[in-house]
Amino acid sequence: MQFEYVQLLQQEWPLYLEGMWTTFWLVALSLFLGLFIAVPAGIMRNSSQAKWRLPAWAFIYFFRGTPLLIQLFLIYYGAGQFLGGADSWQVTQVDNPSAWQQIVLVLQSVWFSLCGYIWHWLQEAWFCALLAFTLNTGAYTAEIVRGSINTMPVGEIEAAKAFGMNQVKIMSRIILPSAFRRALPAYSNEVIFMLHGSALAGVVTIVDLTGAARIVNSRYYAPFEAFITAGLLYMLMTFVIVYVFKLWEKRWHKHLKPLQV
Amino acid sequence: MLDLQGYEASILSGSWVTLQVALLSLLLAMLLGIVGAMSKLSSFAPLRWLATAYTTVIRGIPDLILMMLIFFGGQLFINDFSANTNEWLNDYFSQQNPQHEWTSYLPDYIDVSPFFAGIATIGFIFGAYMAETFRGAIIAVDKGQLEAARAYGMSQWQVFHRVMFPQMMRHALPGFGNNWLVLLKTTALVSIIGLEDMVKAAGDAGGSTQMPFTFYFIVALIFLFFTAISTTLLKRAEQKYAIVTR
Amino acid sequence: MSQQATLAVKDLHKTFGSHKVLKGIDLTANQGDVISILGSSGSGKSTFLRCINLLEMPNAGDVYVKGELIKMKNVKGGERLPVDQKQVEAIRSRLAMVFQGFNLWSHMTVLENIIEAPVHVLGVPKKEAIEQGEALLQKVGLYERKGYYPGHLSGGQQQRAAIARALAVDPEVMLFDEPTSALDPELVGEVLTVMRELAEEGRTMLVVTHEMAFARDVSNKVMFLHQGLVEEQGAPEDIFNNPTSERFKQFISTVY
Amino acid sequence: MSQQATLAVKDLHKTFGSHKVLKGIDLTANQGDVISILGSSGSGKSTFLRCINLLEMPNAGDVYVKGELIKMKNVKGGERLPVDQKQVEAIRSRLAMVFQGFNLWSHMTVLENIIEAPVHVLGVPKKEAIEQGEALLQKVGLYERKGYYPGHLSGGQQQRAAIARALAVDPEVMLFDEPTSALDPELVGEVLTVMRELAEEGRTMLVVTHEMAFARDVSNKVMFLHQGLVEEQGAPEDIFNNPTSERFKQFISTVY
Amino acid sequence: KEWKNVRIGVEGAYPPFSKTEANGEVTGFDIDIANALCEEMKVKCTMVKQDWDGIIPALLARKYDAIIATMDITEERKKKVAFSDKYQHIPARFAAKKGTGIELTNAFMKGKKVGVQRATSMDTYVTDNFSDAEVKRYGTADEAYLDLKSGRIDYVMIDSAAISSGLLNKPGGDAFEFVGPKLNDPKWFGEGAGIAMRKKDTELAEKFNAAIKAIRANGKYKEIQDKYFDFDVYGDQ
Ligand SMILES: Nc1ncnc2c1ncn2[C@@H]1O[C@H](COP(=O)(O)OP(=O)(O)OP(=O)(O)O)[C@@H](O)[C@H]1O
Ligand SMILES: Nc1ncnc2c1ncn2[C@@H]1O[C@H](COP(=O)(O)OP(=O)(O)OP(=O)(O)O)[C@@H](O)[C@H]1O
Ligand SMILES: [Mg+2]
Ligand SMILES: [Mg+2]
Repeated sequence: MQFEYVQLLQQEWPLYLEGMWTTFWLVALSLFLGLFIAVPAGIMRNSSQAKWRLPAWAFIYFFRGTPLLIQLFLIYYGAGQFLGGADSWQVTQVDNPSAWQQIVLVLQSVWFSLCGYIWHWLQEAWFCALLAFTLNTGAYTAEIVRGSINTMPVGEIEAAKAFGMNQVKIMSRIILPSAFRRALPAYSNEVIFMLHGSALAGVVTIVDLTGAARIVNSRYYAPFEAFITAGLLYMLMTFVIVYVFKLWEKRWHKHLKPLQV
Repeated sequence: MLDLQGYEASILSGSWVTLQVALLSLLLAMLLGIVGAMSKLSSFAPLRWLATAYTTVIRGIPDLILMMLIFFGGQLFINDFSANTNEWLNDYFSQQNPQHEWTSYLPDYIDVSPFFAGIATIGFIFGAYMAETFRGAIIAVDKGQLEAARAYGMSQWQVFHRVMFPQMMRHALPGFGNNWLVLLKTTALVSIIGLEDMVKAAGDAGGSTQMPFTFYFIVALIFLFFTAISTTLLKRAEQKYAIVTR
Repeated sequence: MSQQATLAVKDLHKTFGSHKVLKGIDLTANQGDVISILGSSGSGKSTFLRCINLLEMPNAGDVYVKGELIKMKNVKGGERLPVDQKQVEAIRSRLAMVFQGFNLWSHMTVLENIIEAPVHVLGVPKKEAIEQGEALLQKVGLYERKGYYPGHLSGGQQQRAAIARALAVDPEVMLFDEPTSALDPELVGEVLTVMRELAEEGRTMLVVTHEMAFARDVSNKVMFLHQGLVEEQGAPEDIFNNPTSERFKQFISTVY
Repeated sequence: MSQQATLAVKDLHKTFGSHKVLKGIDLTANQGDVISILGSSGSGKSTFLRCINLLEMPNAGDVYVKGELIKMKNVKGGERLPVDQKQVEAIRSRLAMVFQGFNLWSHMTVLENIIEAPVHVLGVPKKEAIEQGEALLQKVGLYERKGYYPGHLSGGQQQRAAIARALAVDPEVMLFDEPTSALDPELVGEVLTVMRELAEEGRTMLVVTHEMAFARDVSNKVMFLHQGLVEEQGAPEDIFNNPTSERFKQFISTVY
Repeated sequence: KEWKNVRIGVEGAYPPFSKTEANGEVTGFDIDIANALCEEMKVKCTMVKQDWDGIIPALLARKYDAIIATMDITEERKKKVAFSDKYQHIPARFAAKKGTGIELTNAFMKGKKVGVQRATSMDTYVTDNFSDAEVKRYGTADEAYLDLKSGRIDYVMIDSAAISSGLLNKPGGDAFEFVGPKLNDPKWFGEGAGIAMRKKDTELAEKFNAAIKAIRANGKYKEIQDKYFDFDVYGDQ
């Protein structure tokens, strides 16, 4: 058994490496894009105006309230069910269309090319996964952003007002920098969760690290060896993330730590 | 509104499975969580290391991978264990008595059903998260509160159950609620190891009818329903345990 | 009269829900005035200061800074809002507040705290602001701590940093809210020394305080709030020696 | 001598890491003594009180309560540990501490706070404890608030609840750590009144305080800590009027 | 060891061989064969559903004792498990949208997206022969059909009977057709589908072999076959 395991590793390490790379860029890209959703959504979620607050609330509620697996399935199979083949949809042929019909036809062709364009992207499994992950981490991170904005000491905001800063300045100079620092630990957890969540990419034909393990398992019927290898590699990635965040905290949390003399 | 083509019942019974798995694994997770937190704060170093290893490893590996490992590997491990034990016992008795007949002292295989594998896995995973939550809650209890208790001559145990525990529960509640919501959603993964929960039911139905979106959407709604109920209950609990300050 | 005064407040009212906290307060501060505001806990001292720079919106009354009226309009529900947010911001940048809890920005070092408003509100070039900031830190005796974060300073040091931050915008009026409460007696002495120096420089200051010695020795006017009104006011030597109001008599007698 | 005294402390030393906080403190408190402990911030006043009831373990020195020595043993690493945890618990139940931050148990009402130690440590029947507790609340003027949680009380009310909680165990000695800091002047007056009454009843008390008036008027002994030693001590009328130590002279001069 | 109870691993998502009904019951050719064999062997059988890519590991983990799931008897698998004699032999085939066409060369398949079920012999076949094709691996055949229909993949390669019943004969299936020849090269597809067991359980294998012979002889096999197919699924002798 030991011998077989060594053999398995010797033969399959390129597959694992490739899977790890896929996992890496998929997670990194979703986290990066997720931030662009999270910051506005987090701020909107705190707004006193319902027209801002409610959409952000609904978005966050849906994506935090349902499993990532389901979100991925919805996007992947939903796209297949409703948009499948949209890039070759044909506008209805009508001889001598009336003016009214012409308008309908133009609208239809616009709609079809829109659908076609969306399908062009969504037919790629990686894009579906990226979309699901981005929306998911966007929602979770939005909640972190909101939380750390809420825990902003009121006094510091009042001080900013008292010095005549306007809303934008208060947000950009005082609230966000301070909230960002306080959000770091929670965000590091989110990054790790996202890494773990990305293991689901394998269920929609993507060969990520878990997908690689599944292929290896199906070749050797050795689930324990196949998955423990993936598990160790994930653990390695997790430790790297933890380490990087430790460094960042050292840099950004100087003001919270006891003074080193 | 939606034509489910006769799959209503299987989705419904799937959602019951989901709920059972979630609640039972929560129970296990809480148990492991308390034990883990106590071990982490214990002054007995090996216990601390063990608990730290447990929480670190579990939180370093994706749930899905752990689930596959425990579902397949765990079964192999248990079977090997019982086979080895049988062999060892038989060898022993054969040496004592050459006439000894081979007997199975432990069952040849112990069947770990996906249901229990699912619960064990999820409980085991979330035990690690609960341990962190409880540990944080214990630390969050104001030191002064404990000092006051000690200053009035309370014994260690009294300090724990009269002051520490009630105050800790309050601090633990938000984290506990989060863990529960994540756990609930993690149950979706048991479908991948073949348990007939609602996600699996939706997958089968979606495959047979070739209308996957419809079924997954219904499952999403059921999950939202569960989370909505949970958050309401949790809010109520938090209000109940909240100690309002001014 | 208010046209000349550095700061004038007329008939200021403030209600929280059904609780009338301020029921018509008038105040005139001329250049160089140091006015102590006394009153028991909950009498509305902080609320009064906060209404002046519109951290709370007063329900009625006017505030003039160097003769300029801060424009407010009534909206439904008995609330009032500033007419011109820009004007409010401009006015606020001319009044500096030193908060009871200091409220230093915890993610910035002392020096960063001090140059924040000059650079980002007043538009002073960064280099210049740093020079001025360092000079101020020298003055309050905190120069060696310029790179520290507020969390690493003692209470008295934080207080002095907050004062330096306020001075950095070269304000027309400085508003102090209980600058010495929660400090130990030696730190109180330290902070009061800095404030006495400011008074001697001719700064205009409004100081909410519980330190009778400060009110008596440093300020040139004292006002005592009670039940939303000015119960007693005047030069310290007059009112401490010959208080006319029963309540004020009682107040100064309980204070050790 | 210590056999007679209510509380005796001999040559108490306490070190944190390499920082020697207490370098040999002696103290004798007889029945009815009210001893004020003064000292600047960081001089080790709190540490001294906390060593008496072993919330901190002293590194050397002995504590006697009514002649009974609290047994401690040396363990490696220069640490000390109590020999008999039961004895420590028994002794602690005879000394009551009123903390600076009150430390009322936040998950219990005022009355529950008060009966907690009598019922669960001393084994007083619950009914009796409630009766006594209510009487004590009457005494500190908090009876109507008995069902409130600490979070709903003002600072002064919390302080009085903490005093009632301490009185409920009918302690040999009451230890107060800065009972009035962070209160406003009127609340300070209120709390000091209660403490003065306790002194008149003949309670034995050790009080860490910054209130010179209290030290001077209420206590019958004052000790001033400086750099880990007792720098000055004696009857208040003696040492306030004729301080022998330079440092103490300076200390009382800076305090307003 | 006495075999009174035999637990049989089945897939449940591979019509017409096995399929999960709306009420949760598994039905299909494999299930009927399993029941007939058990009846013949006079043992009590329980069906255990298991996804395809875990079906061998679960057997080794003793979650059940035998697999009846249209599993081809291949050399690769024989390293891990023992097989009974074959009980059916159906060739695999490519299917695609009508008019697509196919050439079985690596050059032609270059860049083409081919869907297979993970860990099947078709998976191995496509992977080994068309290194330049983009192989998409699915957990179940149903998922592969979904993606073929939506256009995410160009071909599926699955048992021909499974394709007929899961795709071609379903509503909307008339847009698709078989392409290329029937494939049954023993190198990849073995000599047909057998019942897989743990290697130790030789008596069980013998019992199954005897039972297969018996139901072939007494007409039971034919009866079941005719319920699902209009051709001979046992293949040439
Ligand atoms: N945001 C608010 N909402 C409702 N009531 C408030 C608010 N702010 C202050 N109050 C009430 O207004 C009254 C005056 O409060 P204020 O803080 O001005 O008192 P103060 O004189 O500064 O007292 P202290 O000396 O304790 O600081 C208090 O009764 C307080 O409860
Ligand atoms: N747990 C501890 N670990 C290390 N150093 C400590 C600890 N507790 C107190 N100290 C140090 O011991 C010294 C005395 O502290 P203590 O709290 O007794 O002072 P204090 O006289 O009560 O001051 P204050 O008036 O500010 O309350 C301080 O320098 C403090 O930093
Ligand atoms: Mg105030
Ligand atoms: Mg202290």
